Order: sequence, then structure tokens, then C-alpha cells
Amino acid sequence: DIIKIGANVSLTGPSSMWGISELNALRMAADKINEEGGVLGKKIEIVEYDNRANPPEAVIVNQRLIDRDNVAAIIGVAQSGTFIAARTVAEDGKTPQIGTTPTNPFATIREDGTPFKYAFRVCFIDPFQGKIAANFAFNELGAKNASIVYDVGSDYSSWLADYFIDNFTALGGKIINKEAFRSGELDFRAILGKIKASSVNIDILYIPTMQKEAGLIAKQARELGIKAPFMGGDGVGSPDLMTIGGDATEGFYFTNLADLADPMLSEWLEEYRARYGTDPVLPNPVMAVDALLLVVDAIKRAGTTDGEALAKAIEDTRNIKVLTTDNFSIDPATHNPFDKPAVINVVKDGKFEYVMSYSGES
Amino acid sequence: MFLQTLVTGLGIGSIYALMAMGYCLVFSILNFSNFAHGAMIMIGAYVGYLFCSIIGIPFFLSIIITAVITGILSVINERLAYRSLRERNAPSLYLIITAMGISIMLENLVYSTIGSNFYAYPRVFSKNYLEIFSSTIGLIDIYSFFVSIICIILLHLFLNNSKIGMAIRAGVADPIATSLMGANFNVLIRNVFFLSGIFAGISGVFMGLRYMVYPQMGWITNKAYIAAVIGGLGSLPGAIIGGFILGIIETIVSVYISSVVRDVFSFSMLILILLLKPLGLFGIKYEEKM
Amino acid sequence: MEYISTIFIVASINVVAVIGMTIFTGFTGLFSFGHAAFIAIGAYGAAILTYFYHFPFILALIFGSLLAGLISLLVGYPTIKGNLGSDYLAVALLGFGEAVRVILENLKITQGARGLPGIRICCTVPVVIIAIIISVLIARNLIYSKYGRRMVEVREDAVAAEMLGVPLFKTKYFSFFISAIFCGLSGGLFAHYYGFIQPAMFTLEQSTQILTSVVCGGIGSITGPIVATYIFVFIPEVFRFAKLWRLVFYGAALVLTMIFRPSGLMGYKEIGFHSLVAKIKRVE
Amino acid sequence: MLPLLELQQVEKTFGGICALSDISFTVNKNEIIGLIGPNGAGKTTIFNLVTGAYNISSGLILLNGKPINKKRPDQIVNLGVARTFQNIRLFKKLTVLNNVKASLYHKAKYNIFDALLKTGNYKKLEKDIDEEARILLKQMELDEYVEIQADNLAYGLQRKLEITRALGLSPELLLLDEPAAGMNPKEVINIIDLIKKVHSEYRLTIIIIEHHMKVITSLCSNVIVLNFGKKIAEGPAEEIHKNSKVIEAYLGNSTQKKKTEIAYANN
Amino acid sequence: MLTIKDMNVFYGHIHALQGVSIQVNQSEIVSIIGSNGAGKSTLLNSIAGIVKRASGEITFENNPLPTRSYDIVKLGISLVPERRRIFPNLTVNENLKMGAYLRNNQKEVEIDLEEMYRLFPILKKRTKQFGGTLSGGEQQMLTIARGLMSRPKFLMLDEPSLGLAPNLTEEVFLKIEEINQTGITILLVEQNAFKALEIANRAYVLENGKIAFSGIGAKMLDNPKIKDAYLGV
Ligand SMILES: Nc1ncnc2c1ncn2[C@@H]1O[C@H](COP(=O)(O)OP(=O)(O)OP(=O)(O)O)[C@@H](O)[C@H]1O
Ligand SMILES: Nc1ncnc2c1ncn2[C@@H]1O[C@H](COP(=O)(O)OP(=O)(O)OP(=O)(O)O)[C@@H](O)[C@H]1O
Ligand SMILES: [Mg+2]
Ligand SMILES: [Mg+2]
Repeated sequence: DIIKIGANVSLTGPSSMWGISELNALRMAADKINEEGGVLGKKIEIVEYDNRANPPEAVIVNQRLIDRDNVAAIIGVAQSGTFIAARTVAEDGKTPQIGTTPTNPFATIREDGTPFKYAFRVCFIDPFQGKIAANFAFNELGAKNASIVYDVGSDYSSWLADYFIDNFTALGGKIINKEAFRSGELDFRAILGKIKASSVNIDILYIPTMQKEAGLIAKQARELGIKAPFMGGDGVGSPDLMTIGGDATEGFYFTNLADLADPMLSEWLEEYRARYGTDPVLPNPVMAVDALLLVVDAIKRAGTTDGEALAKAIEDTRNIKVLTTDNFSIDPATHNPFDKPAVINVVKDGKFEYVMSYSGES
Repeated sequence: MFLQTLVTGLGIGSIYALMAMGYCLVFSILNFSNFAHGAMIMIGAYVGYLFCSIIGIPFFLSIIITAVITGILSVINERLAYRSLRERNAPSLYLIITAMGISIMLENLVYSTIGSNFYAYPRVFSKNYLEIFSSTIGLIDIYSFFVSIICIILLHLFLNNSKIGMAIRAGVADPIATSLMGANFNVLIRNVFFLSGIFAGISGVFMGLRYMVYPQMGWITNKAYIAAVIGGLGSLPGAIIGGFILGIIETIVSVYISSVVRDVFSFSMLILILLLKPLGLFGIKYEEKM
Repeated sequence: MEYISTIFIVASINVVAVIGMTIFTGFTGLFSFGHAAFIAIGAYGAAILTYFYHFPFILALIFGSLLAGLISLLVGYPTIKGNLGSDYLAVALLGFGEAVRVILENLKITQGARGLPGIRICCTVPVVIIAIIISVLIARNLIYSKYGRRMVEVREDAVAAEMLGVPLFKTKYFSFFISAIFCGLSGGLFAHYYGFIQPAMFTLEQSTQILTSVVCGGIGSITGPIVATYIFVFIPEVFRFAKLWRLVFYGAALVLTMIFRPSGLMGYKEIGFHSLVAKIKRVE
Repeated sequence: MLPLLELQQVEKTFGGICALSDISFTVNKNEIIGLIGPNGAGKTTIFNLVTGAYNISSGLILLNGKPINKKRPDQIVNLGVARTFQNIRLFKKLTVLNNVKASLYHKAKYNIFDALLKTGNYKKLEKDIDEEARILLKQMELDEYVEIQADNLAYGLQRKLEITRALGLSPELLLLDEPAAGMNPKEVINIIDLIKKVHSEYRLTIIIIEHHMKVITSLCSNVIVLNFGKKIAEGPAEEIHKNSKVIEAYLGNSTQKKKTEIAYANN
Repeated sequence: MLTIKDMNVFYGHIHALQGVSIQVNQSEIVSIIGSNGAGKSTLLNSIAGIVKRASGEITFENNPLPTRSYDIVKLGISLVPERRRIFPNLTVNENLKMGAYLRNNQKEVEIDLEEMYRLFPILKKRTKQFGGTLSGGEQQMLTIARGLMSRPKFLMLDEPSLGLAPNLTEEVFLKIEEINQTGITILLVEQNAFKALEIANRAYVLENGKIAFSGIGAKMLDNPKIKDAYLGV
């Protein structure tokens, strides 16, 4: 007998690099769990469908997972917008859905602050990330003047930019430029030229985007002679950053959910590399593993795969061991993880290096 | 500051112009917007990467090999997908949709075979940019600038002054009458697509070098397409000038007005230009007589 | 069954927009890469009413479509009056579509790129069925009236049509308006089905998807594009077994349709309404 | 009586080339006027100006005493001018019936709500139009082709269909551009009869451009001759035939002609 | 020179040519007359290779005729197509040069160009004008001139007098005879049946896709049936 776990991931399209890593990691984790005897004496099986990071497709995928495959829970959707669209189906189908990286605050709660019964996530939320980024920039890097380049077309990027600004100015910093581009852009020299030309010398350039844009922005900024260090969010945390940006990304700081250099991950990382021959594109795969471990643990505690019981068990999760931390808990009030810590990484000699971490309460 | 803005704008414009040429060439001949061109550019970037980075052939040789390969692919594309529609005299919309089908197919073919990773070209030039009058300009921009201008001049001469060019233009209007003159229109079209494939290959390599290589990069050519429209779809010099105009306007708006509304500006300008000159700045229309 | 009905609703929401586009592209012979903007306007128009002001769903839907229609009149006036060539008009509208997205990304009321999460979910199977029936009836009655015929004449030969007293501008303008209304309605349904909208959902890709359904379904047919829309939503589902190759097949299917059924699945023909078929036998 | 159509010093240039200059003439109600002249003389251009297809460079065109040169083609049609084209312009993919209906719709006075709700008014008007189209086709002896796609018709029939379609507009003034082109002598005779028939039946005013002199001589009360964009002669057909300018520029020197051609021209 | 045996052509289900056999000898003028829709153009088009024949055999100078139109032209067969198929987006000059597409001797082409302008002086005034904006008759002249530019051995003309002024019609027919005297074989389709029959050595009458009569051109002018059906006398 088997227990099916759905994976609603993006396997094609612009977000597919994360989706594929996510799926790989889930498969690897499921195999490991099965080797160790499975759950409730049953093997688990990952059933995945591609959602192209497209809301209508994600909705259909969710529905298919619930109706056709009778999955116990769904792991994924990584993108906030798509997660929100798909969430309704999980709610109707009484199947818990655990988002991997939807950092939008409203992914799991209603406008009035009450959580959706079946929607959970294993990542932190944007306000937190913006806050620690601002803290780090202001306190650790001593930055007083910052400029921002962000993607207006992306909710992730706009949230993060706003939270950074709020926190940075609250600390006493000044935002010199807030420049926007639109998703899909490849050339940022126009806005970078403006930043360079502004009268105040900036101490940091905050780039809360995906690694593609961040890499290009870094490269083009250095080309134009902008000397300030860069900082980004978890979206840039994959080695592609260095592939794209080359030398320009040296000294690129970013907040991350997990850290490739984290000793907790080293064993997992070895295994992943051995099995797939490439580096995982962080942070999604580790988040997906966390989500799977969370579900498995909840199934064990609930003793059933019934959706309602399972959702309850997930909500009650306290201090379990997952991939990224030894004491993972879900906050019943928000369905977010409790005190999810964040790490600061930096690119050094073409590799990610651990700088420091911020605990969840900070 | 202004000089740098202008130089940056021209640099961006050069890249648009380079990409716009392929659209323009096919449009000026077949009167349809070949949206598969973007996908061809993407393939060109991958092929160039393969030769230049993985196999390790000298850069300029890789460009030539890539151009030939994309040229051939483009001919195959025409033969398999467009020819039967062309011969049936299908409206241009059909060809456009087919072209979009091709580009969806190619893009996803890359996803399913090569995967979604990013690749970056190795360093080709020891220095990627030059300093002129205290403004920096990318070396690749300078190259694209000259490549596109040289290509356009050659093409223009070819289409307007050669017998083959004339036959191509004749065939566009009436392939059957053209065959009555002894010209095999299909062969002529094959040449056109070979050329447009060559442009795709060259711009693909340049794009890859300037930015990076990834499956969706074909979509950035939408901007180039808009540049081509501004210049007048059927006009080759128009493609280049449209590219420069778009590049410069975008940069100036970003710098002096607001980067957020930049696209609103460029698109409003597009609409405005089309209202004033319905066929773009340099488009020519053959007035139909009753 | 939920699964099937989900697919049905998703496809049906597209169908409403496709019917609008059929009138503009299939019957009037103009095309556009910017109609996603009208879907967006309809979606935001309707959603803002229910989301912030708790209007009844139906009223919000109507408001959304009318808003899309109104905007189409503003945009259509210069662009259609300008008598642009077909590709040029399509691109001008692409520009419009992108501009609308930029505006939605920057407006306060639309909450920028973050979109509106948690819109009331009202769009159910009966709702889309009613929407489709109404849309088809309107479209059909329109097409077989002088208004529709004039569109077809403009498509066939605009110059000759004008010399037969067909007001070119009015005909195209009207067709544009109608298509925007339908797209707006589709947008309203969209918003109230997914419960969440953000500007990034209304892209060029969506515009071309609608256009593709129209062309593959058959220019000059209403039923063809409708069938094509369902097929195009179902095909990727059927191809799920193909995993990563799924969209390669989709692209190939598109190209093959164009090559082997150059006038679309139902080129110039209709299925259903038999009596009319007999009467109007081949509008074309 | 007011002339139906009046051209006053009309001039048309195409980017430097002067296609028409100082053209003035009047057309009275119920007349059939012939417009002849060598190729490129500007005959079709006159039609294009009258119907609003081209903008006039200078001068005035009056219909029923009112200037129409600023109006759009569709407005001019509604004032009662219909035409056929030198290069046939049917709606190729539409059926014969629908081609004719296309011109009848300007009479259908129902509004969009009638159409959407299929009111009685709408149904009645639609039915009337259908009937009228069929009657018209029957009169023009095209009734057996009702359901045929227009471009599958033989050339001569297409010309006839074009005339039928123009008649559907119930014009006051009908402009025929080479209605007999591409027809053999026998068919030319048929078309002459047909034009005579519609002229009397519909009380039309007609201007005909034609190179078949037989058509001109058998139909036209008055003939206008153009050459190089200028009017070189005007008058009854017989007079025009003898006009040396016209013979030189257009008809050709008859001594050069061979026997059969004379026979043909006199037929 | 050219022999057609039992040729059938279909348009969809329309059987446009039904077992047509004709023969054209070296240096002849052969005319084909027939009413609208009889299949005259179809016949010429299928010789030129732009309409596919369903069955039947065509031999040209004792060799089977190739099927592709651009190969056929290479044998020296030229068609002046019906209804002015000029290239609207090329100038008059370019249109004429297209006629000479297969010729490589630039000098001779130039000479012939001048000859065409002599024949149709009005075209000379319009060398730079786009073909599409010419008047109907001017387009017709251009079509004929373009056909002549290839210096064919075998010239087919489909209604050359369509839309031409009477004096010009006269000239065109004189020119056809003149061309014929230089040894070029001519196959002529013409509505002006008088002219067509008069200048023809032999003529065929097509009726509903079948050859109804054939005979000596001038004699057919006196045939009462033909008089009645095609001459309208
Ligand atoms: N749109 C245009 N652009 C440039 N020249 C034009 C245009 N339309 C017409 N002409 C020129 O104007 C002149 C008059 O043309 P028009 O068609 O009126 O001649 P026509 O008298 O009808 O001749 P035909 O008997 O050959 O049809 C021609 O020489 C033609 O080349
Ligand atoms: N492309 C086509 N599709 C369908 N039917 C056609 C097509 N072309 C011609 N026909 C039909 O074939 C028959 C022969 O046409 P064809 O053009 O050869 O006649 P024709 O003798 O040249 O007449 P005309 O004197 O009018 O030029 C006609 O009945 C015509 O309707
Ligand atoms: Mg004329
Ligand atoms: Mg013919």
C-alpha cells in the first residue's frame, strides 16, 4: 500500500529551474523515507505535475492531484500568486497544501488575519526577510545610503523592496533611488546609469529579485562603475548568480532560507550531487524536503491520511526535526513556521559563504 | 550624464536593431511577423555557447558556424511549417500563429532536453567595455552597432539592386506570375530564410555574450519587434533606426522621468508613431489602385 | 468529477474571451496581441467592486465588462481610426496591453504586483454555462445580422465594402468594442474563480492563447474556436504523461493544425444551430 | 433642371504626375454618359474621385448640387452613387447571394438591439432583404448561382454580379467601369441589353467607361473623351466618331484598319 | 511544335477541361475562342504549368513538357496571363526586367527594353511608377511587354486586348503578327473573335471544356454557327 503526496511544481517555463530541483529533492527524500520503512507501514509516492508557474494550470494540477490521485497532501506551489490561486482548490478538497517558498504574507491567511485551514508554508514571509536585510545592511555593513532596483512585475520583488525600505528608513538609513524594471528585462544599464549619476554615493545596492536579474544587474552595475556592494533576497541564492554575473557578484550579500554552506545540509547536498550530478538550485529543494518531512511527521501523528485530521496534525507541529532545523514548529495562528531563522550569505571566490544568521524572533 | 545616457541608449538600441533585422527581413519579403525568430535567436545562443564554451572553438569561428547552423534550421522551419501555408496563400495571421507554435515548440524542446539552467559565455574580450569621454560603452554594443549597419547595407543592396532581390519582391506579390518568369520562388524564399537564420545566429551569440543563455531569452525579442514596427516593418534601415530610437527613448525616460513608467512611455510612443505614420517611420505602402 | 469541472471552468472562462476575439479576428479580420488587457480590466473592475465594496457578483461582472468596453472605446478611437495595417494594429494593441499592465502594477487600488488575494469565489459551473450561453447567443445574433455581415465584408475586401456603403471605422470600432466587452466578462469570471488576480497573469501569452484558439478553431466560425479552446485546455492535460515534452507536443499540435487544417478545425463552418446553418449556409 | 452630377475644374495629381486637369462636365438625370479615351487618360480616376476613393487635388464635385468631395466613400454611397470596378472586386469567398445582400443592408433599418434580441422588426427586414436579393438575382439571370462562391464564377458572370451588387444599393447614379471587358462580341450584345434594361427599369443615370465602341454607340446619349487627363471632346456618339482628335488619339486611323475590324466596330 | 493529347483538368469537382487535344505547329498563330468559362485560360495555364493537369500528355518539340512552370519557361515558352498579373510592388522597369529574368545578356535586355518602350510609349513615361498604380490598360500593356521580354520561342497570350483602347488593340495585333513573322509560334486566346480568327492560321473553339470545332482561322469567320455564337452577327 502507498501514500501519495502531490507535488505541484513548475517543471517548464521561467521558474522551472527551481521546480525541477524541488522535484528532485522530493524524490530523493521520499526514497529515503521508504528505505527507512515508510510511513504507517506504507510507502510514500510523489505524484508530480507541471504548473508552469501559471495560476490556471496550478489550479488544474491541484484539482487533479486531489481528485484523480487522492493525494494525502500537496507540496508546492513556490510562487505566491500561483499558490494563492491554487489554495482554494485545496481548501475545497480538504487537502493540506504546503507552500515551499510563497513568501507573500497573505498566502496562508485571510485579510482579517485568520488562517486558511489547509494552507501552510515552510518558508518565512517577506516582511521578515526585508527586515533582516535592512538590519544587516545598516548594522553590519554600516550602510547609510541605499538604492534599490526591483521588479515591479513581481509581487515577491515589490513586497521585499517595500519592507526593506520601511525597515531601513526606520533604522535611520536613506533611500537614494528606488528604480523599477519589468519582469523579463535583460538590460538595466539605463536605470543603473541613473543610480550612478545620483549625487549621493550609495553604500549598498539592494536587488530583491531573482538570480537572473540580480546577476545581470551586478554585472552591468560594475561595468558602469558602480562600486557599492550588492544585497539581495532568497531569490538570488543559487549558483546561477555567479554563472550569470561572473566576477561582479563577488561580495554579493543575500538573505536566505537555507544555506548551501550550512553544515546541516552538507550530507544532503553530497547525496543530491551524487544522485543528480548538479547542485540543487536553492532554496526551493530544501524547503520542499522540509515540507515533506512536515507532512510525514503529521501523518504519523495523525495516524491517518484523512485531510482534516492531517491538517490538524500539521497545525499542531512542534519542534520536529526537518532538514534545515532541529526544532521546526508551525504557528497555528498564521500557518507559518515559527521563528524561521534566516541566514546571510555572501559570494566569495565564486562560492556562497555563510556570514551570520538571524533567529526568527529578531 | 546626458552623454552616458545617450551612449547607453545607443548600446541598447544596437542590440534591438540587430535582433530586429531578422523580423524585418522576413516581413519585408513575406509580409508576416515571424515570431519564431526569437526562438531561433535563442537556439543561436545555445549553439554558439556549445561551440565557444564547451567545444572551445575560437569565438569568431563559433559565430560563423552558429550562423550557418541557425541558417539551416531556419530554412527547415520554413520548409516544414510555412511553405504549405504560403502556397495556399493563407492570410498572414495563420503564418503568425504557426510561427508562435514553432517558438513554443523550440522553447520547450530546450527545456526538455537541455534543461532550464542559465549558461554564460566565457570571457571573449579582455575588457568588456570602453571608456570614451568618461562614459562607458560595452564592446559588444559597438560590435552589434557595426554588424547591424553593415548587414543592413548589404541586404538593402541585395534586395533592391540584384535580380534575385527583385524576383523575391515580385514573388511576394504574385508567386505564380513569378514562376511564369522562370524564377523558382521556393528557392528564393529559402535564401531569405537562410539569411534571416544567419541574423538569428549572430544576434543569438551576441545576446548570449552580452547577457546569458536560457530557454526564454527569445521573448526579449519582443522589444526588437517593437523596434522594427517603429521603424516600419518592411523597411530594413527602419529596423535599425527603430532600434536606436527605442533604446534611446527608454534610457532617457528611465533616467530623467521614471523607470517605472518607462514602458508606458515607449508603448505610448509606439502608438503615437503608428498614428502619425501608420506604417512606421520608414514603411512604404504600395498604393492599391481601383 | 471536480477535476473535470475544474478544467471545464478554466476552459470556459477562456471561451468567453475567445468568443469576443472571434468577432474581432474571425469575422472582422483584425487581430490583436493586447486583448489580455481587457481581460485584466474586466477582472480588476469586477474584483475591486466585490473585494472592496462588496457589490453583488453579477453587478460586478457587468461593471467589469462595461469598463473594458469603455476603455476599448478610448483606445480604439485613435488606433482604429488611424487605419493601421493589420500587423501594426496588433502591435499597437500589444503596446496598449503592456501599458495597462504597467499601470496595474503601479496603481494603489490594484495593489500593484501583489494583486488582490482572497477575492470572493462565485464562478461555478452553472455560472460559466450561463455566461457561455449568453455570449454565444449574442455573438450569433450579431454575426447573422447586418452588423456581423458588414464585419465579414470588411474582412473580405475593405475597399469594396466601403464602396458599398459600409462605414469602415464604425464597423471595426464596434467589433473592437464587442470583443472588449466579452474579454471583460471573461476577466470578471477569471477573478471570481481563482480568487486572486495580479498583473502578471494578463500577459502577451494570454493574448496569443486567445488568438490561437480563434485561428485554430477556424476563422469565420463561432463554434470552431469554442471547440478549439476546450481542446487546447484539454490537450495539455492529456499530454501530462509526456512530462516535460508536454508543451513540445502542444506547439507541434498547433503547427500541425495550421498545416493540415489551414482554415482551422471548423473553417468557415458551424456546428449546432442547424436551422441557421441551412438558412445562412456558408456565411462565407 | 439641376444636373445630377457636376464636375467643376477637377484636378488630380499623383505625386507630381497630373492625372486629371481642368475637367468639367455635367451629367443630367436619367442620361447614359460614355467616358472614353486612351489608356491612362484618367477615366477610372474620375470614378475614383466621384466615389471618394481618392481625394481630389482641386476643383469641385457636386451631386444634386451639393459638394461631395470631402465625403467618405460610404457616405457618398448613401447619397446614391454606386460603381463597379475595372478589376473586379467581389467578395470572393462569399456566395453570390451574400455579395448582393451586402449592398442591400444599407436599407435594413434595424438597430443593434433588434439584432441581438431578434425582434419581429429584425426578422421582417432580414426576410425582405433576402427576398429582394433573390429577386434582383433573378432579374439579372444569376439565380442559378445563388449559393456559389463568387470567385468560382466565370469572368463574365462576375462582371454581371458586380453590376447586380451595385444595383442593390438602389443608386441614382451608376458608374460602370468597362462592364464589357473580357467578353466576346455576343456577350457584349447581351450586356448592352442588360444595361438598357436596368437603365429603364430603375430610372438610373449611368456613366460608362468602355473601350468597346459598340457599347458606347448603342447606349450613350452623350460621350466625353479624355486624353492625358484633359477633356478633348464632348458630344453625341456619332459626332465623336468623326472627330479627328478623337480618331487620332483613340479610335485609330481607319484607313489602317482592316476589313473585319470595321465590320466589328460597326456591329 | 506543341501537342496536347487528351488532357483533363479539374478544379475540385469542376471538370474544366475534358479530353482536350490540340496541336500547334512551328511558326503558326493558333487562336482559341470560346465563351466565358469555356476553359480557355485553363488550357493556357495548364500548358504553362500553373494549373495541374489530371491526365493527358503534352509534348513540346517532341519532348514531354516538364510540370513545373519555372522549368517550362526555360524551354522558351512564355505566357502572358489573363487579367494583368503584373507585379504591383515593382516599378514598370522592374516588371519588364522580371520578364527577362532568365536572360543573362544585359545588353540585349536593354535593347529589348527600349523596344518595349517604343511599342508602348506611355510605359516609358512611367518607368519608375509602381505597377499597381497603373491604369488598367497600362497594366495590360505591361503584361504583354513583360511576356515579350523573355524572347520566347513559343508565346501564349491570354486576352491581350483586354481593356486596351481601340487604336492600341489594333497595334497589339499588328505586333503579334510581326512577332510571328520573326518565327515565334503563337497561341492566342482572345475574346475579340474577329481579330483572333483573322490573324490565326488555325483556330480551335472551346465549348464547356471540350473542343467543339477546329479549322483554318479565316474560314471559321464564315461559319454560321461561329458567327452566331461568338461574333454575334
Ligand atoms: N494611385 C496612383 N498613383 C500614381 N499614378 C496613378 C495612380 N492612379 C492612377 N495613376 C495614373 O493616372 C493615370 C490615369 O489612370 P486611370 O486609371 O484613370 O486611367 P484610365 O483612363 O482608366 O485608363 P484605362 O483605360 O487604361 O483603364 C494613369 O496614367 C495612371 O498611371
Ligand atoms: N481557380 C478556380 N477554381 C474553381 N473553378 C475555376 C477556377 N478557375 C476557373 N474555374 C472554372 O473553370 C471553368 C473554366 O475557366 P477558365 O478561366 O478557363 O475560362 P475561360 O474560357 O478562360 O473564360 P474567360 O473568357 O471568362 O476568361 C469556369 O467554369 C470557371 O468557373
Ligand atoms: Mg480604367
Ligand atoms: Mg480566361
